[in-house]
Amino acid sequence: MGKLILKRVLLFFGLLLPVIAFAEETEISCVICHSGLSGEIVAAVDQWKRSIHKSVGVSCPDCHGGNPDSMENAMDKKAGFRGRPKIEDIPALCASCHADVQKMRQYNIRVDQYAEYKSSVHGTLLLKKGDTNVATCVSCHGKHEIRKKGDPLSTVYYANVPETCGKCHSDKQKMKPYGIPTDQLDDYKKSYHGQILYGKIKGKNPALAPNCADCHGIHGATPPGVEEVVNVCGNCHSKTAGYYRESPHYLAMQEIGVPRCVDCHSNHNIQFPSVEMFTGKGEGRCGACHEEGSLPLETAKEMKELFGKVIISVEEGEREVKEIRSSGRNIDELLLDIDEARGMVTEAITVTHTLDPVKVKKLLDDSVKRLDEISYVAKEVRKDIKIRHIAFLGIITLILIIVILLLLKLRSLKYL
Amino acid sequence: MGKDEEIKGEPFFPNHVLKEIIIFLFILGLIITLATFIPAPMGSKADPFSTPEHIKPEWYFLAGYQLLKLAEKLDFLGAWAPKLIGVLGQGFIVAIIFFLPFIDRGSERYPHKRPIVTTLGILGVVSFIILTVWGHYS
Amino acid sequence: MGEEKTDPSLLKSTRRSFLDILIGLGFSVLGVLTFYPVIRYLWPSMNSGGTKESGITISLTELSTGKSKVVVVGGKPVIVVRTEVGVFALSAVCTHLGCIVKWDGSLNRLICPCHAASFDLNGNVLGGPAPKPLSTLSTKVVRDSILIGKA
Amino acid sequence: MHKEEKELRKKDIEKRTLFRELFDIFSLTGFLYGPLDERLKFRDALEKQLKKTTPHYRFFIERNFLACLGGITFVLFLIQVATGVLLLMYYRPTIAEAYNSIVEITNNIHFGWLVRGMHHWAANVMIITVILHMTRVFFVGAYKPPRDFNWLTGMTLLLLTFTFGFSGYLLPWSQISYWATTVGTDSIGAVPFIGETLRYFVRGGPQVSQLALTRFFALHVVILPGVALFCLGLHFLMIRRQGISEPL
Repeated sequence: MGKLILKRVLLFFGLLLPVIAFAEETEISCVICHSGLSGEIVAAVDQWKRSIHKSVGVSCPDCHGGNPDSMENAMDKKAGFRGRPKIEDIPALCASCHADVQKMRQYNIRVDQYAEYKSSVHGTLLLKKGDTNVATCVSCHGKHEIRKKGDPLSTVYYANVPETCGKCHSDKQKMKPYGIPTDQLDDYKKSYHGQILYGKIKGKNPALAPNCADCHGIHGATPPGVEEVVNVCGNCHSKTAGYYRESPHYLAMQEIGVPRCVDCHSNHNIQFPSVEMFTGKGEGRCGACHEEGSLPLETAKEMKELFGKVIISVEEGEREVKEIRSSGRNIDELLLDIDEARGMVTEAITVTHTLDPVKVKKLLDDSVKRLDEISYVAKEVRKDIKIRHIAFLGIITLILIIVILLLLKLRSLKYL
Repeated sequence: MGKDEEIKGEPFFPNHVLKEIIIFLFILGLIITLATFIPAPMGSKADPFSTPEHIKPEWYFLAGYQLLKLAEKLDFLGAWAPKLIGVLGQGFIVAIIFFLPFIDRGSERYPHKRPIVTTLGILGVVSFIILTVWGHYS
Repeated sequence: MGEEKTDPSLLKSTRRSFLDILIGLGFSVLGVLTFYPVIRYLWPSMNSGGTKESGITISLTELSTGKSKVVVVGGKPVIVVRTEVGVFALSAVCTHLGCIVKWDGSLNRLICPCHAASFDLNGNVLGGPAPKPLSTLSTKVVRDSILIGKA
Repeated sequence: MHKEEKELRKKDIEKRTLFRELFDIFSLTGFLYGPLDERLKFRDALEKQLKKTTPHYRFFIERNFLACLGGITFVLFLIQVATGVLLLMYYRPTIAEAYNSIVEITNNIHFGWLVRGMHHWAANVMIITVILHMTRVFFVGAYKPPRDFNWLTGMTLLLLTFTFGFSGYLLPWSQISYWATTVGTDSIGAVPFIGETLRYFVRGGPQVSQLALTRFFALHVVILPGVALFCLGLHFLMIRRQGISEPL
């Protein structure tokens, strides 16, 4: 409250004695003159006040040029006043600071964004073909309200990235000249990755889910190349990528270009893989490429059967173990065993990328063996519970009989 | 002598002892039933570096626990007030019950002939039950 | 003392004693039913008695020539002695009163510290109060390890 | 009649041979009917005790089952002693092993679940009965002189029961027991002047750790039972000397 009054007083004096006001807050000198023009600049200043730039002292003239210290030539083009920067100038303007190692060192942030941007599709279109329709720095980071990427309100916060990219890439009008689809954002939101990012999958960390930038790159935004798909997915799914490279699929991919990861799992709308993929003719199913009755499809059917059985027995094992909890027993060890068995199944799922049923079967057999042990223990405990209940009935009956006898005795004493 | 006893009461042995044995068997049956069908809780091993949520004491300390929580409303008296009043207040209540025979010195035994003590007792029992239930559900 | 004379009291007493017998019987059964779980509870379970393995392997480097080592085989202490002649393994429990015997390299004997019973490396009693020889275990040196009690 | 009986006994003793007498001393009946009783007068003392009467209660319940609450509590105490000793056979009071030993008792030891379950439930029921017992004594005014000092031993026993519960709760060293004890001992710190010191003393350190477990174990298994037995003795002795209070 007091501060506000102080500010108003200063503003009042500022009108009379601009020099005093400049000493207090430089921003004010731009605002004083511009506030009368329209609301736009006030809004821009408000936005800027919330930005990271304000807190590190980057102010209006740093981007817009000009000299706010002198009333006369504040907006003199000769003195370097830029006004609204041209779109094609923006990357270089930002880079004037952000590519400067000396300046960026104190903030401990990288300086290669401009170089990466220049190599990107966005960058080449803008800088080489002069296409001002493409994304520049401000398209993603905002104009005045630029926030740190760790700030949840930032447009480049990991959870906001899909919407930020989608702002342009879902716009049919904007994408028309390039002939690329506009349904990526919707697809991504439906995908398993998207579901994790938006916190809809329990037990998965949203911060670890890939957003657009994780596959397409951040500043060097470029569509992943054919060979690179495995590399891109393999960045996180390294084990799966390794198994894939062992498989006949990889040889085929090198020769004829398919199947890549996205051919079976799709690209933006990635769903959690299921054993259903082994059968059927739809997109992403084995039958989409392989003919009915061919050896690969028979192998796929065999694998599906293997998995179907084991997945059921894992669920059964878990149910059995939870059932015996009523015995008051500590079942941590058994649950750990179940987790291990389930881990083996998960491992087996990645091993299916080798297309080698022998390797898959070996893992699944181990898993089944572990599950059998668990279910043996569960059975023993269930038997034990049954015995407990029978023994309980016996002893309670005995106690009741004795109580009745004692009551009879008590009566005989009373009426003696 | 025999007539005298009948008027005074019943013999400790065997009558009273028999009753005690019957009650004992009853209690034994009850405890075996409870132990068979509601096993003692197991929980997970203590981890001094992670406090579980909704930590609560055993049910018979819930009333005291709830009183401590209620005493937190007294923080307008200062930061020292809630805990001190909560703990000392309970100590005071226990001390009063402890030394009850020396506070309530009247020789009258009928509950309805000593209304103050009886009312206080009923209030005490009721508030113990309410606080316990409240502590359980809060 | 004078019950024979009056019939009703006799009847009463027999009825009562029958009840007493039933009650006694009930309590005896209850007692047995209490006793059984207690004994089962107290009886040491199988897995708390140590390993059931009948043989172990130790490394040759753990045992230089002329030295001895007491190891546990199948839950019982066993003394392993390495001499120039070879490696010997014997029960380390003295047959006299159950102390653990020691290897005395200078005398070439196993000596019990409690009552000075002495044994040779084949377990035979050489002196002292021991009534029986020490039992021996088979030993075998495979490369750099000693197999004890493994056939 | 009395004199005649004594005469008979005297004659009986005279008939005995030395060997028979020695044999009888070691027999079970020696205590109540044999030569030991002749010297120690167990039987007379016991009969005197057993012949004492308990009053008929008309208040609350005609058949005076409410008067049994104290007896039930004692019986529960005996159950606790028996099952507690059994648990002691397998319990290991270290922070590394305590929880594992409890798991072993419930999972692997025959009837371990029953012993632990009974100990757990008898403790809870005992708290209920001890409170009910106190409430009954309160409302029928049985705490009035001359039984005022017995109320003191009774209240001590009630507090002991609560301390039993509190100390026993820590012993399984599970999450809930650890944190309940941390919170519980923390409120000791609110006592003025000596609070912090007292809390440090009770916990055996700044935090609940091994020393606290050892302390609570010793308290639960040795110290409290000893004190409780002493108080129980006093409690019963006073009841015997003063008789159960007359019913209203």
